[in-house]
Amino acid sequence: MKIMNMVGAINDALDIKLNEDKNVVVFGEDVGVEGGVFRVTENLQKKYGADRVFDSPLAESGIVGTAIGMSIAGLRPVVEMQFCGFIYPAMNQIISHASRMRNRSRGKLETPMVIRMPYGGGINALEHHSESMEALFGHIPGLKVIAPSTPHDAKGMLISAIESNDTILYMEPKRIYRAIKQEVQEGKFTIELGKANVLTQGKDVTIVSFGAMIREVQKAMVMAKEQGISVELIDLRSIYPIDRETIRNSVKKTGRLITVTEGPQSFGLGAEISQIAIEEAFLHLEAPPARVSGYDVIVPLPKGEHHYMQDAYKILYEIEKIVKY
Amino acid sequence: MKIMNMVGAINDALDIKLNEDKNVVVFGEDVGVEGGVFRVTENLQKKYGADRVFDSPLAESGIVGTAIGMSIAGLRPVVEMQFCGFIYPAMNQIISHASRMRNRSRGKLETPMVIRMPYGGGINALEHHSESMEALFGHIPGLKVIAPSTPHDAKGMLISAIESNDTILYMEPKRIYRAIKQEVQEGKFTIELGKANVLTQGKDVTIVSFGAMIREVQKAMVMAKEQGISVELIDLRSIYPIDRETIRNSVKKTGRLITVTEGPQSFGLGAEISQIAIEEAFLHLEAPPARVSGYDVIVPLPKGEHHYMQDAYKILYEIEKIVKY
Amino acid sequence: MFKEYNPINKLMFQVIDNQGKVIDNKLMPKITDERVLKAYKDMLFARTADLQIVSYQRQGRIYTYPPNYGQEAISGATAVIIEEKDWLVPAFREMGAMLAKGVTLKELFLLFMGYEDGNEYKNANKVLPISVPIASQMLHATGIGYEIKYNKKKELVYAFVGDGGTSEGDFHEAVNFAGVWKVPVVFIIQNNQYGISTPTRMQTASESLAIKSIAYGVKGIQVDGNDFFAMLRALEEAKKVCENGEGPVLIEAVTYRKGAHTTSDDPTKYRTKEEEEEWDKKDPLKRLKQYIINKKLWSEEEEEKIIEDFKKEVDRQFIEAENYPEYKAEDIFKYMYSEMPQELKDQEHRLKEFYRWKEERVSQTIKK
Amino acid sequence: MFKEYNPINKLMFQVIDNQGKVIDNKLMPKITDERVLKAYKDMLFARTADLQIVSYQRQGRIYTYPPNYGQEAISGATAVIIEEKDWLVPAFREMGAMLAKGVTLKELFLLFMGYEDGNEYKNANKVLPISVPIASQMLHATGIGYEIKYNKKKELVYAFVGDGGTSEGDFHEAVNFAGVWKVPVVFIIQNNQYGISTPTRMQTASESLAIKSIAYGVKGIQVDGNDFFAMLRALEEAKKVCENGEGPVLIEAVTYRKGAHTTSDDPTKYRTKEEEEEWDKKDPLKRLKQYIINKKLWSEEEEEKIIEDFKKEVDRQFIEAENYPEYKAEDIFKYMYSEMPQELKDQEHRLKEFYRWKEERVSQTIKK
Ligand SMILES: Cc1ncc(C[n+]2csc(CCOP(=O)(O)OP(=O)(O)O)c2C)c(N)n1
Ligand SMILES: Cc1ncc(C[n+]2csc(CCOP(=O)(O)OP(=O)(O)O)c2C)c(N)n1
Ligand SMILES: [Mg+2]
Ligand SMILES: [Mg+2]
Repeated sequence: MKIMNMVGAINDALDIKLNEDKNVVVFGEDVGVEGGVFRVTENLQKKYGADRVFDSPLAESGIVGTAIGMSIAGLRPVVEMQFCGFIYPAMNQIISHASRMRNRSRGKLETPMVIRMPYGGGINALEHHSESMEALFGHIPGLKVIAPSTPHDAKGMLISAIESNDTILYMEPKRIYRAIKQEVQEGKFTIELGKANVLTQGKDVTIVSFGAMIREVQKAMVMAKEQGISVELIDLRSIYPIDRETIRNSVKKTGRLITVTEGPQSFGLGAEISQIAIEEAFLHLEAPPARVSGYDVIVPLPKGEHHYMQDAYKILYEIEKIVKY
Repeated sequence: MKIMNMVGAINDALDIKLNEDKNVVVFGEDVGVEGGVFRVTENLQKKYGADRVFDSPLAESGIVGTAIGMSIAGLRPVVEMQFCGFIYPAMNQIISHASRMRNRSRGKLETPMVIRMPYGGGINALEHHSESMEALFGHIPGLKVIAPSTPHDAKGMLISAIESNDTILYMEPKRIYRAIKQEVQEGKFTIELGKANVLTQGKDVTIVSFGAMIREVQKAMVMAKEQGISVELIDLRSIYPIDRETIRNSVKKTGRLITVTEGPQSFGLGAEISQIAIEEAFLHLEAPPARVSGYDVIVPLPKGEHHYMQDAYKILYEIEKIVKY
Repeated sequence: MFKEYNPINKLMFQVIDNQGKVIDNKLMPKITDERVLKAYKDMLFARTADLQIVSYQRQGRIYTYPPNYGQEAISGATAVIIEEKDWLVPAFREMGAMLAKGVTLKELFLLFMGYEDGNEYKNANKVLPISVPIASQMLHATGIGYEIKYNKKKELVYAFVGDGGTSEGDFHEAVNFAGVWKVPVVFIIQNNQYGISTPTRMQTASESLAIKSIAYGVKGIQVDGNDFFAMLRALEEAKKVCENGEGPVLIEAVTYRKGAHTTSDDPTKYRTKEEEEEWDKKDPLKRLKQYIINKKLWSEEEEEKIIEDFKKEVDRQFIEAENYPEYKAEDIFKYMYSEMPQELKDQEHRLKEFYRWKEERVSQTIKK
Repeated sequence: MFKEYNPINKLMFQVIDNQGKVIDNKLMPKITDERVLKAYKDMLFARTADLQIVSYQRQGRIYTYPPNYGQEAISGATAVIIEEKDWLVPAFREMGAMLAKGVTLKELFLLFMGYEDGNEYKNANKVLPISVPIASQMLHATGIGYEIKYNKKKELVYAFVGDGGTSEGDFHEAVNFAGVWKVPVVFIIQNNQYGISTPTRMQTASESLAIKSIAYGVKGIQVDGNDFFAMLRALEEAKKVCENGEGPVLIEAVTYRKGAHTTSDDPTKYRTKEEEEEWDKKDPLKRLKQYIINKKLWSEEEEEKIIEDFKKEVDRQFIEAENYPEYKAEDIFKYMYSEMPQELKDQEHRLKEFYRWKEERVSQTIKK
């Protein structure tokens, strides 16, 4: 065991896979010499050389598109989008090819690749640096979308992602890149993708969330507990596919569901999970599944961001409302 | 009044606005000389000249990006994406600029523009020519997304869209481009954007749908009626913003909701409407809101497309299930 | 050659004239008469198939199809040079090159009849499926090139794009990345003068498409794409460049799409009869045929006979494709992921339950 | 000039040397001594502000900021030529040009302190907000250029992008569209040698960035971007080209980012002290200062004094920005659409209800 933050855990996962599998290559904007703008890929170029860890020209479609080619030819590229807000130039390559090549070729061609990107707000950043667009990607058939909330999960999930034969979008909650430290198992381990994690058992209300929002929910849970409200907290981990079973079991037990997500409200993750709850546990529901999410607006610049963000109080507010319903 | 199909109605709307407002320009791939691959812009170049109706180079980001510049400078561009499946190269311009310029500049800059595109399946097309990705766009704050289901609406909604000072994604159900003919008012008229349309009053179940699927729902309704089931059919017309009031009123009355959409299921329009129903009318619900949608797969090529598509029987199947719930 | 034909010099590389006469023997590629004859027959097969498909389409037996008609020399030359070990990254008008790699006509038929199975290429490796989103495939070629270089393999990538495709950002990024990475990719622009209805001069103000190579610091050349020998020679030279580790090459192959854009297009809307006639004189098959006839390798009689054989073969494969088994429901789910997630299993289950219900329901209705 | 300095000839256009001496008087732009002096002061103001901002940032009084340090001559020359009627389409290192258009330092401070209000440019028209998504703004410039041409106006667009930005597809599409449409846009690449940590040679294998103009059939030129006079002269010539309806111009301004990429970047990771010192000799302000001192237009004493004044002015505007009113909840909803849809009204209402609840709740907690 070793104490690590998330940046260290991700770096460790990359290190392990680069070391173990010569087909793994890591590239993107400033990931080589600089080691990434968040230092996630620090030292990897030194250790593995510039043909395995390297800086690409500044072009996201180019990065994803060439990674598709590499993966078809047998490599396992792990590419970085510098921020979630800069992945859009690559949307065509992701939607039209990465997520489709296997189906299009009836399984003959595969694109085993991981697209890593920091996402989410709360870091006082410029425009385009605070977005959480998991729902856009969850809606793309053929893609898997995952996001860890702890260093341990970050490491295990990334190793699993690199070993998967699918194209995986790996969303990193940059707000807690260094905020959470934890003992993490050394060496290689994997975490099955697609499985949610019940972080806290509870009986009054189920909260489903992921990534950086988990910590906010936990703060709200402390306050709720003071009022005797027992919350069951599910860390989704996988945005697509969603672990229906875990949600079903929990909602059947608590009868109440709140989703806490950072992205815009409409067509967001919250609605999908509510729908799953009503499909799976309608007769157990004692209140309408509620969503605590961003609003349908552009993430405000730092001075206004608190209005947008889902903090412990906003979550508590909904908890109190739903248990009183 | 004049009998028109949807292609004619859209052409008429463009004609009226080109004639009335010198700031309106129409461009895109093959919209000029050829008049569009579906002939939607036929004759407009002849009538208004090649500086107002013209072919652009083959580049979707370029089309949307330059339209943004034009609209900031005072024009009202109406651009065409040749198919919904080819809009992805333009995602960055849409998400990072068209939907944001007003908010970014605190209202000083506006991007009044319309992005037209045919969407949806059922026309025996090649890959990428059958997609219905309304949910991707509905999730983008700052964008309005609309889709007509009749020639009359197509005309009135497009005129409204061109006159709006917002950026509007106008989705055209190409499957019924020529399939439905209707008397359409001549000359200029508008239809308020953001308002759904109750096409049929009913009492047992509410069906919310839009575009080409309306016709399928109507076929199912004939069969349902034979069994004495009375369906209230809502044509959403506006994907974003969604007309909560119309949905609320209907679901409160019927107690049952089915959504019928073409796009992939997860993170789709169906979940959002179900969520609205539970937020607005939870205590009136007698069954879990159900969705008839595409599956989470790539739209199959023509020989397999019927497995994917939502036809009258699939809708009837859900109607019968929900009324028996 | 890349020096003399540096696109800045505005020369188009040609080996034979419109009458099939060799302009300068030094320019001829290395190829035996036998191989030329085979190449001609392959091009003729492609053309025969193409024309036949258009008529199938008119009969409603196949959906939208983009013909190669008039552009056969480009694929024809590629077919000669491409090897088993090499990769083919097509756009969608490279039938000849695809067949050379082992793709069957039947598979192409299946695709255009609406089965993804047509993309499986059971007997062909290292061929990407045709790519519909314009220019996007070029980046895949660059990525494959990276793998080749990374693993120090002796392979090449032949990647195709249209003149219209050069306007897309992905064209730029693909050639640019390839230039920086110095990967062994031969990019071939089939400049057939139009992107659907849009003429090349409306795609770019650049003096040629070959000259765009300068923007990426890669070698480039403009070639008469209707001149089989010129295409082959240019490909030979490009191959050497790649093999020497000097990086990618950009070839502009000047040609003409004699047919419609696809079977649902009407070219009379945007081009003149005169223009078509002008280009007809440069038809790649006519020119090569003249060459082999002059060399006494071929005769009109042989041609007539072989076309009949080809037609039968095309028909045979077409009918095989028409008799392809029904598209099963599970096939829309099965290939989405390396392992099917529970969510898709549930959806498949729901679809099958619906089918059971429907069957019952329909048989009831019939009984009534 | 565009003939002689055709990028194919690999000449960089220069007017003064590193000592501020005029190389060839014929190359000098038309400008009075007075105007030169003003330009110098403006550049000095920008630099003073820049250095001050970096120190504010260290004090935690402002967030991430991308300095212009070392690149001031490019904006400085643009500031001289740009007129009220012209459009400015910045990337994010064009402070001098923005101030010239009427944007205030305070507004820039507001933006980098985290208020969108800083983008409103109350006293400036025809300036787009700084653009974060690299190269995307270039297409807006082309679109604006279209409007100018369409309405037969006498306006110009000055649009900026970085060396890194030339790798993006949008760069390609923007210059290509502009070339086809022949619109009056001057595209200026600030080649400051790096895109964050990535050197220009890793962005492209092309011999220069100016040479990319050939791919679009537009005029291009490589200019010493640290040479105020060269920049100004090149802009004058570009303006003529645009005014003659000959279409867009692509200028590569060769410069160096003397500071960090942004305040959260550490350049020692990717560049050497020697390199920095080498470029320091070419510093644009030093060179222009030498020129005006030689001409007896300026002295070290005047410089010292004015810097003190500038610092006070920067501080004044900074403190004004710091005292900006609180960011109101409604402001996150208000500007999304021309009219607020019911959905957003509902969401705003919900937020305000939450705030009421929270206030009550927190005051209760405090009472306890
Ligand atoms: C990204 C994208 N946009 C639009 C289309 C629609 N489309 C299909 S073919 C074509 C023209 C292609 O022209 P070119 O690249 O010259 O190839 P050609 O058809 O002439 O072989 C267009 C616009 C597409 N397939 N992909
Ligand atoms: C589309 C996009 N990708 C990535 C980024 C992150 N990023 C910000 S600045 C920068 C480098 C820009 O380099 P260059 O164009 O040379 O401009 P410079 O910063 O040197 O002025 C990058 C990669 C971004 N802002 N936008
Ligand atoms: Mg073409
Ligand atoms: Mg730079």
